[in-house]
Amino acid sequence: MSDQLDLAPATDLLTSQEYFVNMGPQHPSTHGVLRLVLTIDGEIIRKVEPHIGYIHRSIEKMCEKDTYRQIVHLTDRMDYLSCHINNEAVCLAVEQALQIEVPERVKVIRTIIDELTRLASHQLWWGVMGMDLGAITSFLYGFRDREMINDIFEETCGARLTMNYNVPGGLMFDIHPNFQKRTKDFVAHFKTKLPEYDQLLSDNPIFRARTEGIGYMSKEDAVAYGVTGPSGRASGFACDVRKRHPYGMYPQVDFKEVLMTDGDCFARYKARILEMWESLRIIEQLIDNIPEGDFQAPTKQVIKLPKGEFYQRVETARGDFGVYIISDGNKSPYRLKFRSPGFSNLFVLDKVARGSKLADLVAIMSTFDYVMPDIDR
Amino acid sequence: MYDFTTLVQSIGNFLHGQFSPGVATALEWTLVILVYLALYAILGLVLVYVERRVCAFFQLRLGPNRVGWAGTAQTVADALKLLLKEPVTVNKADKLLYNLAPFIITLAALTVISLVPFAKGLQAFDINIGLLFIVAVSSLGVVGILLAGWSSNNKYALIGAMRSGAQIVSYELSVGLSLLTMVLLTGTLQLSTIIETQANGWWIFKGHVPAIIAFFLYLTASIAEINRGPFDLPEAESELTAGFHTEYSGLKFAFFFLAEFVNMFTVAAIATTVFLGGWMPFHLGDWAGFNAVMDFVPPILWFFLKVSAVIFLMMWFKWTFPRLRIDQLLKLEWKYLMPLNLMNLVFTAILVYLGWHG
Amino acid sequence: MEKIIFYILSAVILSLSLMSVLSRKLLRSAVYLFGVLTAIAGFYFLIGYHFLGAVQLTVYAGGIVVLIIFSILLTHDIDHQMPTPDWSRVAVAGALCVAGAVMFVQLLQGSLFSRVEAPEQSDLNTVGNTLLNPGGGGYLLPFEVVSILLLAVMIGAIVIAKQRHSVDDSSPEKQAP
Amino acid sequence: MFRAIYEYFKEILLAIRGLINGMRITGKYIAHARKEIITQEYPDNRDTLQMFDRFRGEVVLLHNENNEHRCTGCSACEVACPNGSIEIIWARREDPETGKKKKQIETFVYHLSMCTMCNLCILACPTDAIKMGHDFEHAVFDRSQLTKVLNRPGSKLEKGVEE
Repeated sequence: MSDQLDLAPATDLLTSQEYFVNMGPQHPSTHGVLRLVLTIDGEIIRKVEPHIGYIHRSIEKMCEKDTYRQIVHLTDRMDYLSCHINNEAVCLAVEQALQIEVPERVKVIRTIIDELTRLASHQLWWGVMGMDLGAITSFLYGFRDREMINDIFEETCGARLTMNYNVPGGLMFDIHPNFQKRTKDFVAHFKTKLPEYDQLLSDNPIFRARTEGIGYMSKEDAVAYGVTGPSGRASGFACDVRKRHPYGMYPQVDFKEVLMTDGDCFARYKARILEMWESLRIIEQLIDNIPEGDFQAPTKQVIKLPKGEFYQRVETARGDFGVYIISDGNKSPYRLKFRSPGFSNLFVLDKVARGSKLADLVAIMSTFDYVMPDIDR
Repeated sequence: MYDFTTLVQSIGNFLHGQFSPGVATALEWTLVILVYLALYAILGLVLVYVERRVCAFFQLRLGPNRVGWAGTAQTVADALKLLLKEPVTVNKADKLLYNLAPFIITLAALTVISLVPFAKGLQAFDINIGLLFIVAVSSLGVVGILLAGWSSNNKYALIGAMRSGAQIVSYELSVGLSLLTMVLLTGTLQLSTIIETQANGWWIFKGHVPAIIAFFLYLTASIAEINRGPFDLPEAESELTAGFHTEYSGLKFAFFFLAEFVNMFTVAAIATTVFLGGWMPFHLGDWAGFNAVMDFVPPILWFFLKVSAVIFLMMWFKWTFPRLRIDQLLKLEWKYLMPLNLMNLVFTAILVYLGWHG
Repeated sequence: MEKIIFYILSAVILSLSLMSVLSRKLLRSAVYLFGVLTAIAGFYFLIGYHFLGAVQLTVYAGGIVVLIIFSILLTHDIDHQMPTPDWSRVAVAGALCVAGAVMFVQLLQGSLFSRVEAPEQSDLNTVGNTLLNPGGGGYLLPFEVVSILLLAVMIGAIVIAKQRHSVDDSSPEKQAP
Repeated sequence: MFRAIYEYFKEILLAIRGLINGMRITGKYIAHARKEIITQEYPDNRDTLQMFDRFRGEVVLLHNENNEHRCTGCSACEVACPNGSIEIIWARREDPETGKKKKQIETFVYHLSMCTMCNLCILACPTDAIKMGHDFEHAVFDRSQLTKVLNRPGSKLEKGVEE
């Protein structure tokens, strides 16, 4: 940690050839309104200081005045690419507090949509990753496949991005009759397209040169900074909440926790690609076996949590997402804290990016897959 | 075979008949300048449209398809928009250099197309060192880029300019060497003569393996020299927003934009001239009937067909590959392109010495 | 016609070289120099020495000036304007210049210029044959000497660059996992 | 020595193979460009554009052909809304038929600018008076136009809703 506190006097900077560059808040590759103050020597990055807060909307504070039903839709607006998983975190926390046992059907549907969300998020990430490295075509290919998932979401949940499909105790509506067919179609389609992803980018020598050995993060760093999700697992940090603290249908389905040891950009890239295969496997196992039953457990109209503290973790597309609720027995939480994966993943950037080139920073940021609203909340 | 020499000469004779020699020469020059300026603008507009359309099809999109027939007037509309835009100048920018930079780039691009032989006799400036002159003039554009980057008073622009400087200075070598390989085969630097030597077959066919290698080396190096993807580091949008022309707007930006696309045309045109037989039609051995049909297609069409093919190849490269990093770019040049080029050159020299060429 | 171009080019060269010397901004000087060298290339084209013109453009305008500009961009404080020199210095320099000019004009008037009607076309074959001719009138020896010199310079540059690299590069490379 | 040279050329050839691999993908798509195009020509296909049933575009108050709605003014949606985008102004007015004073809505104000389309109001409505409309073209020139009154002028409560 000592090298984080860079207390070098300002004169030191003036004598060497270092200069500052403000990357952001408006910049094509900061994926939102992130501002990075870079100290650069030529093109070599000496220091990265992330400045956040440009889209802070005080969601946690807003939660304190909302009822538990209303809180759910706010989490859509955090990590909008894994909104369903975020929703589920709040719902699971409430269900855990109220000790509601949700029907099996709800669990299965939630898990399927979780994995679809993860796929959609990774598809968008894949497209954007290519675009950040200059292969703009991959962006459109990623979006083409994501569009199918979005159609599934729109038909079943009523929205493409901010779905708000979960409610405490179950789901908002039952799945649409077309849901299973569409999902199966998508899985079949995407199984043919995912190898193309590899063919277009992973096999490309330029892409390999841009990612292999770039932005190395050790397992120790990943643990120390709390880097979770595919980024952490690419460094060998076994942190998959679906395996460590299972929820939903995950204990029952067979899937592998993707673990890599390289810890460089390519490992993070590959981890996500492999995770997409795993997600497809999970969906395939569940989609034919959606049990009949209710789509909601009976809940009171006004939900009041018992006094106490409740914590629920889920695995979003970016990593370990936690909801921590302190309840004083009222219909809104006394305090609510979100542990968002993007926040920890962002602040390891300085450690990882030092000494690499300016162009590498873009690749590194891309492989950490930042979603700014998740970080700012 | 169509020949434009007589047409061009008759225009010249007509002018000289009507006016005194000095005025006639001046008129001739003005005519040539106007034609080339128009060509420059039209080439730019057409290429921008083609690029957008082709890139859209690569990306499963439609591309511009509203303004005019199938969107053909889209670039005209865009050009008008750029003309009407307010020319924003950065505070503390070095005004003189800031305004000079687009002109240097345009001048370099414009000078190079004056050497391109579009068809027999349709060439403005046919000097005996044509290829050398092209290499010389195309190296001037970098000054414009460097000045633009520096005078914008913007760090991104400066980084872009620095990248561009390193890139162009090193890739010039490969461009020159790969063209030199072909000069060994053709035995001349004059563009019109180079085409004449290909009357019995294009160099890429009759030049054996070295010509093919040289073709791809030339294509790679020259794409890098004109800052086009995947070598578009000076304007890498994901890193440097827009690189050296970050601070340019309106007409001045349009100059950079046009020059970029016209450079693309020039590269394709030179590749066509040197490797693909220029305006020579495609002949297949002794098939007289087939050859006659090929001869029927006007040479200027042949030229533009070949150029479009090369441009399409360049677009295919750009819309498939990720961008390189600056050190990888230089490594590519010094570790791969240069040694390969030198090997190829020696190989070709042996070939020529043994008399196995053409 | 050629006369007009000649005078235009001369005026451009004269004024730009003056501006290049007198400008107090470093980069502008380099740009004016670029103009001067390009205009000189124009002269060569005017008298039909195409090869020389192209070489002038590649080597001087496209090569050396680009390198100069490039290295100026690498230096610190390029915004920095050079200080205005003292009047005494300006006076001395001016006097020296005038003296030099007078001497130059004197010499010019004293020398006998033979007028060439039509300059012979410098064909590339002639250039090549002359340059690489080992026999009489050829320049093979100087050519080779120059190449050895350039090789030595290149090796020296690489050695210097390498040394600095090993000392300066403290950037953390990929550590072993 | 020879090994290094072999490696050098192998590297080049492998790189070229990787590049061609990528170009085969894009080449495949441009060859079938007409079939594979995924974008829609949006304003042109407005007539044929069919939104999914559950698509949430805006809140609408349903009216039948007699200009009657089913909103009793119970304000359940107003309470359920997390953003305060629904305001119901109601009054007790005399029913012309029975002569009894009854709660009736005067205006059902809907602030589209604040709405996050979370669907909670629709879930909360006991009489199914409101639902999510499919209109998604919400752009207007003035922010005030985003505040809408959902009940039509002169509309009244449908009979039999309150029982």
